[in-house]
Amino acid sequence: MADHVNLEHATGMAHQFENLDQQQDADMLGIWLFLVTEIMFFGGVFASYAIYRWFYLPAFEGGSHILDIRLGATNTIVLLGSSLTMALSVRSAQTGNRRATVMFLILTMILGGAFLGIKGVEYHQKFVEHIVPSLDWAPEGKVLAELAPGGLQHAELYFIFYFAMTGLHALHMIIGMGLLLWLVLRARKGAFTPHYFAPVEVVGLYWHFVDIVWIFLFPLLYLIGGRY
Amino acid sequence: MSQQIDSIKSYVLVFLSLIGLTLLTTGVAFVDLGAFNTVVALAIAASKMLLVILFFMQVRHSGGLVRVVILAGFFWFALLVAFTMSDYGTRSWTPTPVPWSSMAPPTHP
Amino acid sequence: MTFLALFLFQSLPLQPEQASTIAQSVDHLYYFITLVTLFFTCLIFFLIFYFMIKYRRRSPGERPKAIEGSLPLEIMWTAIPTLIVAIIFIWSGRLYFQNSVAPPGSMEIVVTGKQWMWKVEHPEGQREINELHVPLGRPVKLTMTSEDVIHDFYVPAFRVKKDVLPGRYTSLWFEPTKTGTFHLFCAQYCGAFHAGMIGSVVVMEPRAYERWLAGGVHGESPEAAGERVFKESGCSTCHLADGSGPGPSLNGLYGHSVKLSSGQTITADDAYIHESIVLPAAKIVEHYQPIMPSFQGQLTEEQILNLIAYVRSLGSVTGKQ
Amino acid sequence: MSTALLEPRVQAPRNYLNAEYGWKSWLFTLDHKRIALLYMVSITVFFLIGASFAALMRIQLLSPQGELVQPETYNKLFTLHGIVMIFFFLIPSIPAVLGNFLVPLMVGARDLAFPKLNLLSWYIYVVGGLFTLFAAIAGGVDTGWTFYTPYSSTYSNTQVTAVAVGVFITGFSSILTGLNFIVTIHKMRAPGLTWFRMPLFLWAMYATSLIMILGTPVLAITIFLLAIEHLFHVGIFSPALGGDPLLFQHLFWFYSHPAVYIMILPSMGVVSEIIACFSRKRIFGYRVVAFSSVAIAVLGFLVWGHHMFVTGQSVYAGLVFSLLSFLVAIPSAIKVFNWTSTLYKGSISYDAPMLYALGFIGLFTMGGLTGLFLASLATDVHLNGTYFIVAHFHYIMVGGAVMGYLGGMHFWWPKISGRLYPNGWAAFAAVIIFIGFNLTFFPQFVLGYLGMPRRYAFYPAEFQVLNVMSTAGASVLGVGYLIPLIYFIWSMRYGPVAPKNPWGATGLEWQTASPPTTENFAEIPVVTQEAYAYSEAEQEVNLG
Repeated sequence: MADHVNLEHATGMAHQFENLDQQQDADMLGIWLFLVTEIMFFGGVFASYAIYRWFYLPAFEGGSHILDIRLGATNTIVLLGSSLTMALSVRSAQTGNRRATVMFLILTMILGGAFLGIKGVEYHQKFVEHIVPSLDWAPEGKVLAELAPGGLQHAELYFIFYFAMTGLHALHMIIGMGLLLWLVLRARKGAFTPHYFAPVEVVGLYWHFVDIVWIFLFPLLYLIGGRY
Repeated sequence: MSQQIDSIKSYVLVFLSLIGLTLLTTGVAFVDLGAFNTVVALAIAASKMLLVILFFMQVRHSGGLVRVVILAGFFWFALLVAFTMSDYGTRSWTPTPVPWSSMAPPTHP
Repeated sequence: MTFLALFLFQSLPLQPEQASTIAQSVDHLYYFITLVTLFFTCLIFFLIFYFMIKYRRRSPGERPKAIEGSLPLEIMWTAIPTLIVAIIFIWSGRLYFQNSVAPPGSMEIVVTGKQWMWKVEHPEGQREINELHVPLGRPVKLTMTSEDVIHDFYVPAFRVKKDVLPGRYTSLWFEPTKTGTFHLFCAQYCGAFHAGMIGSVVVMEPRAYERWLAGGVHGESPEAAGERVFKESGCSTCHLADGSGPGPSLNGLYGHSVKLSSGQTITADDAYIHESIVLPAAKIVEHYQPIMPSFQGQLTEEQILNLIAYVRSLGSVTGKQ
Repeated sequence: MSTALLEPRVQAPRNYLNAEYGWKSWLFTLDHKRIALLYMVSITVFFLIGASFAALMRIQLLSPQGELVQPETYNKLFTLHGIVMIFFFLIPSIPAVLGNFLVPLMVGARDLAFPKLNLLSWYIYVVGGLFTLFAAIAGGVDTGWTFYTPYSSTYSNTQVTAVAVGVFITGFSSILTGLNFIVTIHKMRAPGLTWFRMPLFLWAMYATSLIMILGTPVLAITIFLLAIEHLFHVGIFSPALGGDPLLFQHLFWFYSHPAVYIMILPSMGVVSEIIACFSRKRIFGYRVVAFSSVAIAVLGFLVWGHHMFVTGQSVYAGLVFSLLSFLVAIPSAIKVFNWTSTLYKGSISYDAPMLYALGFIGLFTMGGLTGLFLASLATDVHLNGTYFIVAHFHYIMVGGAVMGYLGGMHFWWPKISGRLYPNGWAAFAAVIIFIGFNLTFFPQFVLGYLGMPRRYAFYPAEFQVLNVMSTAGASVLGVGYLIPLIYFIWSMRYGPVAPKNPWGATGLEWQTASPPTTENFAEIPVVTQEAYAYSEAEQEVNLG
């Protein structure tokens, strides 16, 4: 039993596995199964959104016209950029280039922070325009004119889903940032070798999944019915 | 797992095509295609997703089991949407109760 | 032992009364499925006991011959259950489909479920609480909605049941075949006195029904009728005279201006009051929450008109705005 | 259950129980066997809590006016009975206790794929449990375990949010357990252990884990949206803002119907193991039974609409869900026929596990067949929301899942604790439970057909006789459940030391010591035989 323990520290292989390949396969299958649970988790709220959008399209179109499409598009590009840097950090961990891994991880965190910053600006905008459901729902002026035709009640429903979906996504981003920080600390200590880089790959897959959720959120929330 | 290591160039290429698709979907939003807007937007989003899954998430190199797991995930999501829509979609097929005397029709189907 | 069983089953009804046209056919389907259940349960119990006795372990070292399985048997006990299940599905599907659509020319009655009571309104304006009088032999169609949570209109004797949802209409129909009083239950959990939300459906001879209908409430002034509806529908619980309740006060409202939460100011006229009853969330008075339930489908146009008459009469009362 | 109790009289060889002592060795263990025992203790606690709620309910229903408690309190009793029994006892019972203990042993591995994740699952389960217990103490919740809106989101002023958080957290415990099992079964099988040489318990755990992975997240998001609606009074599901209460029911039942298969499939796996061992025969039609587990798991996701036949769901959707609900009954029927045919020409012995397994087959058959009444549209209109439904799901849950759990506990107790329990008492308890169970729930079928609605704190007088019979049965059932608890605890101290393979069963878990060492196997075994190799020819090879 003792030799297994220091084997673990040396190569990072846990005692219940026979060899590193088996552990690597297990880790990959494990994270992909977790991502399937995340698909079903986000799936529930996407399905509800789809059904209410099918019921109340005019109100949802009104709500989506209020969102700032420029901020949405830049956010998408920022997040795609963070996906690129994440993929490059996994690649450099694979090739054993410790300095590049750390650099790309930090770059990913910076882009992630930028995304959350832009999101914060958008949320602030909603509070200023008083279109936060139940907390401060009193649309007026140009915003009211935009929302009124579809029915104020149903517009509030749109913003409930806007905050629920982007809020859930932002929460997953924050968790991702925490994981990236943990990775940076371990990478700096040289924990990852070309034979053992599973944690970087696992966090990478999680980060790409969060990016994919946004890839669908952006058109569904921001681009309903077109801006003509 | 993925022994082959893709070149940095391929990653950047994928990134640029993702940016292109994002600009495309934003641009298409300004064109009035009626109901088609949503279909196009979803198609572009799906292709961006495929790019990320196949290249960034290395599913191109990974084994069959991982692919089955991913397909199962999307298939089950489709089950949830399809069967829920089977209720909402067909609710108006049988004659909904004609409202008593001159009441307004119900707020939604 | 049999005497005891007989006594038990004498005093214990095993089946609710069959008092509607569809009760008979639903019960036939019920008997068929019961037979299927009894047959397979007895088959399995008998086989288990028989095998347990016949193949009990004779000696500790006994090693039975390996039996892999048999495809024909597997096919048989997949096909037969599928066949039986298909029969039940077709039989019950057709029955359900027929029962889901009310025959044309049925008597229309509006039922409103409200936390822990049933409010019934006949087309002639006759109103009842937790009671439903219907004539024998005529199909009756209920159009139902709820003022708060989900309830469920369930009459075991008629074998009919339908949830009553807030914000939309659901309907059920039945045609009584026996006079008498039958249980009415709420079969969807709806809060503290869910168990108390019961009543009875009284089926009467057509002539007796006409006499009952004629004896009802009629010949009332619109304001008085409006005031009665105002209390009966629970408006008085929120719209207090001094405005301290969850709803604004209606004294001195009619004809005067009202500031809405959206900043607009409008004058309170018939259209505003009608809309506030049917679609309350559309215009909210300043400093008030949009919690008023919609009365759509629960109040007849005649009653809304009576309510407006009543509110107009409050217009001249100088109370706190 | 402090380990001091386990001081064997003679110095026993090192095993996972006496490897370390002290509470730290239990609360920070990564050993799947110790985590299984942690789960066993916590779900027994929750079972006793849930059962006491049930006892209070049965006493309340003795009289038509129901004098024991106020209606509001009765509503809290049946809600908490439902929540505690389903989320904190039935769903974790076999997967978390027997599954955690046996999957690595049966697969021939030293531990599950992710031991730390396994311990995290137990802590998540306990945190969720504490939230729910806090909610129960701080006023309880009265929405029913189904949390139907708009009552739960707008009209109930009880601890809905606290319970929602509790159930939300506990959901992740079963997600992570499911993930652990799937990865272990896929990636860590011993050499030679092909898919069709695996014991059927592993097939059942694999199918159950599929449901846990694919279904539970939808419950998590539904409860999350409900908590938002309750907290912020927004109208996702309430009609005030145009929300549709039926959407909540669709999302809720998308998980909750597969959840009933999470509860019954593991018991089916246990029964397959027991029937094969005590009739010393390979399960009749091994592959068909294995595939039927997976078929139930997959078809289980397509049938949830039968809970909503009378809620104003569209007639056509009703027809679709009714047909699919009938089809999901077929694999269960196939399993019952295969179990029964395994007894044919076997050499059957009537040890306690076998009695529970045979009890399971009988009661599960009745439970499954009464499901036909509810899958068929016309009869469901009459029976929905009545005591017929209560009887149906108790026949499956209590008659099936709990009998399976007890059978499994009796079958593997020598392996878990290294001790034997008194066989006479165990057989007696099995008979008492069988009789008490039938006396409790069979009258409820008749009550349901007579039209007595469920969740009623008081009821019309004509239903009293059957309710009194049901309460009488409940007291017998209660006693029946206490007996195993007593002699299991007794056996840990005074029970005779168990041999490696007391029942002469096949399976890798029986090749380890009783109780096994922390690393399970000295070296990873190689599997050469088919599963359930009981017959003459295969015996020489088997060490048992």
